[in-house]
Amino acid sequence: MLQTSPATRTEARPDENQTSTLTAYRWMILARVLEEKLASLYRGGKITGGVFLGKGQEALSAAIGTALRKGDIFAPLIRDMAGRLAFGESVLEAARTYLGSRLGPMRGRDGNIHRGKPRDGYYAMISHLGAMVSTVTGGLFARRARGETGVVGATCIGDGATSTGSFHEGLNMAAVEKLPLVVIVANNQYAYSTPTARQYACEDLVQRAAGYGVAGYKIDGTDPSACVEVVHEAVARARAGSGPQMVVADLLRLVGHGEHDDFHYMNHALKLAPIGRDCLDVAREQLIASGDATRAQLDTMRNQAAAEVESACGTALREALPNPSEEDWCALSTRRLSEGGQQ
Amino acid sequence: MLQTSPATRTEARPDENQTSTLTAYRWMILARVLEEKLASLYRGGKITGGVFLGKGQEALSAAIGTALRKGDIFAPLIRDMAGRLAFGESVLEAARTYLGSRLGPMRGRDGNIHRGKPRDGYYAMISHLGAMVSTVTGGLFARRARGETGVVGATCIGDGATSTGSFHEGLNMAAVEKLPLVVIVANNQYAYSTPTARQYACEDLVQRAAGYGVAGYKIDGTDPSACVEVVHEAVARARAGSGPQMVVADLLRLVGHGEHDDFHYMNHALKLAPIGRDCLDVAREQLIASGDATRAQLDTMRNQAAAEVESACGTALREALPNPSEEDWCALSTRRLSEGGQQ
Amino acid sequence: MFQNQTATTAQTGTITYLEAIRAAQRKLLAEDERVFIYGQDIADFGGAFKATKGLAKEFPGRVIDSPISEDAQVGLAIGAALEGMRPIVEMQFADFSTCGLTQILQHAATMFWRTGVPCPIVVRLPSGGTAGAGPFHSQSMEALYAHYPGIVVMTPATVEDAYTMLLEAVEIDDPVIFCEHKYLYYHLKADGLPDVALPTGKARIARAGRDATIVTYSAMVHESIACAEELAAEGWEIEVVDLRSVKPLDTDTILGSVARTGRLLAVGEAFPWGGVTAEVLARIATEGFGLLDAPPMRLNAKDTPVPYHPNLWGTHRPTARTITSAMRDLLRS
Amino acid sequence: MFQNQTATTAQTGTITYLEAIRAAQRKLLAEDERVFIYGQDIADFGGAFKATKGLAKEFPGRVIDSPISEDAQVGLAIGAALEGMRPIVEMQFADFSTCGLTQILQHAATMFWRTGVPCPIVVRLPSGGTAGAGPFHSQSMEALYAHYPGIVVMTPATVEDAYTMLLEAVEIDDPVIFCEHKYLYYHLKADGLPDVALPTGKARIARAGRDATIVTYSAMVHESIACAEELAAEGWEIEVVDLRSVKPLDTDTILGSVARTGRLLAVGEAFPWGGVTAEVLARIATEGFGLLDAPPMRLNAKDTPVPYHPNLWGTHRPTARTITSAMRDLLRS
Ligand SMILES: Cc1ncc(C[n+]2csc(CCOP(=O)(O)OP(=O)(O)O)c2C)c(N)n1
Ligand SMILES: Cc1ncc(C[n+]2csc(CCOP(=O)(O)OP(=O)(O)O)c2C)c(N)n1
Ligand SMILES: [Mg+2]
Ligand SMILES: [Mg+2]
Repeated sequence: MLQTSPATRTEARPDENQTSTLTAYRWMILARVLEEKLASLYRGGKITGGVFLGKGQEALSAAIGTALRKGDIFAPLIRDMAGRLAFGESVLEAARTYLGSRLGPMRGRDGNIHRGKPRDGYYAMISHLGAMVSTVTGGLFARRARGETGVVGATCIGDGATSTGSFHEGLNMAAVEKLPLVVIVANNQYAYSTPTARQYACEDLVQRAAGYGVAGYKIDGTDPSACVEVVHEAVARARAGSGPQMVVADLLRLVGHGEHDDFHYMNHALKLAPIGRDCLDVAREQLIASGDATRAQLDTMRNQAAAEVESACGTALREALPNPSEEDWCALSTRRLSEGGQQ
Repeated sequence: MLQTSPATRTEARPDENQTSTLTAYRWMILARVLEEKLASLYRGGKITGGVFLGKGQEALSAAIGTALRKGDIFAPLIRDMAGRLAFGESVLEAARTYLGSRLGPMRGRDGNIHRGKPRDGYYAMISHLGAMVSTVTGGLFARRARGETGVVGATCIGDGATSTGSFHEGLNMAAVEKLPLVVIVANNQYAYSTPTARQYACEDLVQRAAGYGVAGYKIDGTDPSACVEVVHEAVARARAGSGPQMVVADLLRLVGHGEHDDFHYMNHALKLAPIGRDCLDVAREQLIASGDATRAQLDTMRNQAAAEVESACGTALREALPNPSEEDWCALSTRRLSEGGQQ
Repeated sequence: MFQNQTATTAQTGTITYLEAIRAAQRKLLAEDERVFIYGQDIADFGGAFKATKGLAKEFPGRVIDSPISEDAQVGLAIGAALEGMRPIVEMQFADFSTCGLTQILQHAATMFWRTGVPCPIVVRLPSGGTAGAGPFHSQSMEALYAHYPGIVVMTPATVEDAYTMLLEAVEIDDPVIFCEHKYLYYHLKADGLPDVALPTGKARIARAGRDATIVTYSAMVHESIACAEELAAEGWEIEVVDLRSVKPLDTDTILGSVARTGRLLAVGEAFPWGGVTAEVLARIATEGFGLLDAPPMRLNAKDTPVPYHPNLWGTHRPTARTITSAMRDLLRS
Repeated sequence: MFQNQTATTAQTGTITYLEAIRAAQRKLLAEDERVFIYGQDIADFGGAFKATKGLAKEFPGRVIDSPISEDAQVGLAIGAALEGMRPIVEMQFADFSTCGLTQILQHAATMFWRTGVPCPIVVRLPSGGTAGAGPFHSQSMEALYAHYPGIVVMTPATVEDAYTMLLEAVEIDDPVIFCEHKYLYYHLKADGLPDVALPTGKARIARAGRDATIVTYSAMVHESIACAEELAAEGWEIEVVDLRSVKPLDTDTILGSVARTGRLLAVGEAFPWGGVTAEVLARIATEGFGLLDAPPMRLNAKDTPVPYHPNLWGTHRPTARTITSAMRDLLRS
């Protein structure tokens, strides 16, 4: 889907059912293994800047990533490694961004979760939470204006970011324009350290959907097959012209906000409750129970993922770092109008 | 309630039932007469800047104004002349602001609808729509922090301003803090020229309430007794500790956005429908039918209002205008830190 | 009573500054299918100032009413620009653009540098003061935007520039903040619209002179020309440089002018701290120090919100009268 | 690999710049019941940088977690200030304050002038660059706020100032933007906290000199002192003026210093167009022209977003090395 270097491109096999939990699992395990590697590189001092992991959110993220197609728009957020990979990002590009390789898509100018390739419909989030909702809306607006049909745009957002004005304005605008926007709300119970009781006062964020006139869906984000089913349905409805869709998934962030955060403030009751399940474990159980995969096949997938991750990180680590003297320090594409070089 | 010059202070008589439609009518007719006068002064070139009228919204506005007490907080919006007067603003202060008298509360520094007296709990709106929602929330936060109970804060907002991020953030924050905020949404079918279909996609804005976890109420804004009853109930519930309340009233702006606007874009079907009724006419019918007032009494009220308005405008017109050479051009109260005088 | 001493040079002619903006948008819509306009009340209503009057009818679906959501308005434009469109966002007043500032400064302006993909949006800001408009409908916000990297900030002062610069703004592959002055909307007229223009980034000698240079932009160009005319009666020849765009800022033209005159007064309608006049003075001080025969001066609005009442407003901002008074000081120094 | 050449003068001592900010807030909460702190993750968690660590426990209900709503955070503070409180708003990073900028610039900053009622809020902005923080966690935003009337903008460079200026910020009856530098949080240490301080609005001679003046603020004070130390080895005596607050900006102290040295270099970590350095140069050019023996100079960050990678970041902003190089040019001129 995206142009990636063939060496590390992980393709879903053409004969595989894109909507299956097994397909999602492929990306889930790849994301998990990659993030574990990044966390260890971070601890080893090989990564400067933040490392934010999606542990516990892979099922939801992979569900949206697999529901989207080439030509769709996707603006992932900080915990969407699985969705990014499923949408077509290569492991190598992810690794390059974290490891500062000058060959990465952001060329060292921006890092980690802020990566993207807008030309491939893979938008590069800014930090300001909520900003991508209206941006994806705008992308869809343009597609429709140009007569493209059947396109979907999706963005992911946390419980905390639903409190931003940007979220509200963007979703309302998409609803007014009846655009095929799918908003995936990962309610992982915390925004950094802040529990949901300090973030909103409604019983469930899915109640917001009606207030925007958009379709609302509620899912157990720890249940991979439910994630795949509901998210794919929401995407299909958006694609069919039913306007914006909002999917709210309950789950628990299984790690700190970032790797600098020990998550000491976690409510252990949540961890022990069903919401604290690891969606990868649940996926394994579901796949084995349904006969879609054997334990051995799943282990092989993990091993393959690990090999791919090792290879990509090894490559990225050997690549040259950005060189300031090769920068043109030009924030405008129209060079003649730039004052950057003049200082 | 506010300190006003005794000459023009219009007091509700102490024996009068504050929750009655008759009391509301007193402010409604005063607001209507005052605004008609301001419109004529505007047409006569006596007012520079915008003149925005509340014609058709007096019942709703008077309902909130009469529901509030001394010591409450009120942040009115552009169409709240009736609520302002009911909350305690004098006709003279309103007139002074429009007519540029240096004795007005804003001393010519700001004009028309932006007036207020924060020390009296009467906040002075800024133009940026939605901004007052969190500001009133903050006022209530302070009152609670200081141990004051039984205080209510109210703000009014239009259908258009519900699309602002500020509205969303402020209401959500009030809900999280469970503060006694009452938001009055005057859905007057237009934001300037923009009809509601281009503003939101839900069936009714009251559907938003649930998404914030606040109580929602729906009323016919052309029905004065319904406005008084429901708004007073919402205020009473807020006062009793039930957290934020949101009242959505359907009505029609019976004039242009401002006096510069001929409202040529009005949908005449709305004007002819029940929503297009003039709430002052409805109030008269209701009061006469209920026996609360006779036609003659109501006419007397109008005449008294007209006399008061004429007197106040006459006074304000004779008062001196702001004199730039008497300005200290100092935007800080801490004069020693101001750079204003230095330029 | 509500006198204002505002000067405009070209009071004759058939096409106003506002009409030039409308004409530019019409041409853009007609000739470039990637263009659309998004803003509050701009479709059937034609905009608060009528800058898009008639365009929604002529170009169905391409002049679109937005909800009151400045942040999302710019966000939508950014997304559309990424997909190859050329959106123009109309802010109803410049002042409300603070609500969209995050998307402009943090998102649009960082896009190319971060991702290598340009973000060609134009945000039109009806700017500057008019009598009775008050603190929230009068602001000149060019400095907020020009301070940040990744944006072009245009400040046309003439009917011709309003037209050609808006055409160029849409052509430019980067975000452009287009500060159009509300006072000039109706007061400024020209006889026709030009086919050619100076490129953005080039200042214009609005009036040639010999004794001192005024560097300014937007409505203040006309106040400055009025000053020059008044002083011409006394034998002084004041050169007026119209910056046209404040970012990029044409240092060379300023230096050239000061090389001829030896004296500089920078005039701006915005607040005093760190605006265009500060940037102009900093550049002349660093790069043209030796050209100056006297200390450079600047004149800005006062450091308070813009007052509502015309009596106060007329004193708050520079006018031909106060510019002339400053210029007399400069000529004496 | 991720080397950075950042200098700080006081690496010894027991109290960090961050701890000074915490100590000031603790003292304020203890001594003034009108004070409360509102921000994201500041209660039990103690804030992203731990500036409020332990305070929520010590002062129940007065250090409060906010939803992610910068606009409403400032709005809430404004309302509380109107009712007599002294709110401190912590932005998680300065960069996110663009989302609260409307309430700061349009509402808080216009309140006193419009209504005569002061609006004493303090907004703390964890500012400036650190290695690997990237475009959205590194910005120096003082110029955005200082440009508008009605606000005091503080930029403390030392542990002592971080403490005393925050105390003063809360005492001031007007809105204060408190730009605290994230790089200094942990790197800068002092032996104790002072009881007395220069008042806000007074700059400080951070290092006395004779041959040239560097005017700067915040983290760049330390880079500039490192430059002065390096050049001292060669016999040059460079004076370093720490502005402390950039609005008001202490023109007198700058003029006094330049009167002694005849040479001026203004250094800032922010973007180049129209920031503090432009304002400093504009003032010296207008008011101190005759004091200058050579054209004044300035050094800012580059005109691009702040890069993520430390290799690029180290080149993007001024450092002791680049300041020294600029100073050599100035001394030669
Ligand atoms: C507008 C804005 N304010 C503050 C922040 C700082 N911040 C980054 S992530 C985060 C928490 C986000 O929580 P949530 O939206 O629930 O997403 P999660 O981290 O739980 O996936 C905060 C406060 C930000 N990025 N943007
Ligand atoms: C943030 C912001 N954007 C734009 C405007 C310009 N504006 C002033 S009033 C108005 C329409 C408001 O409509 P609504 O909220 O429905 O209130 P109504 O005028 O109908 O009472 C607009 C767009 C503004 N004041 N604030
Ligand atoms: Mg969360
Ligand atoms: Mg309306």
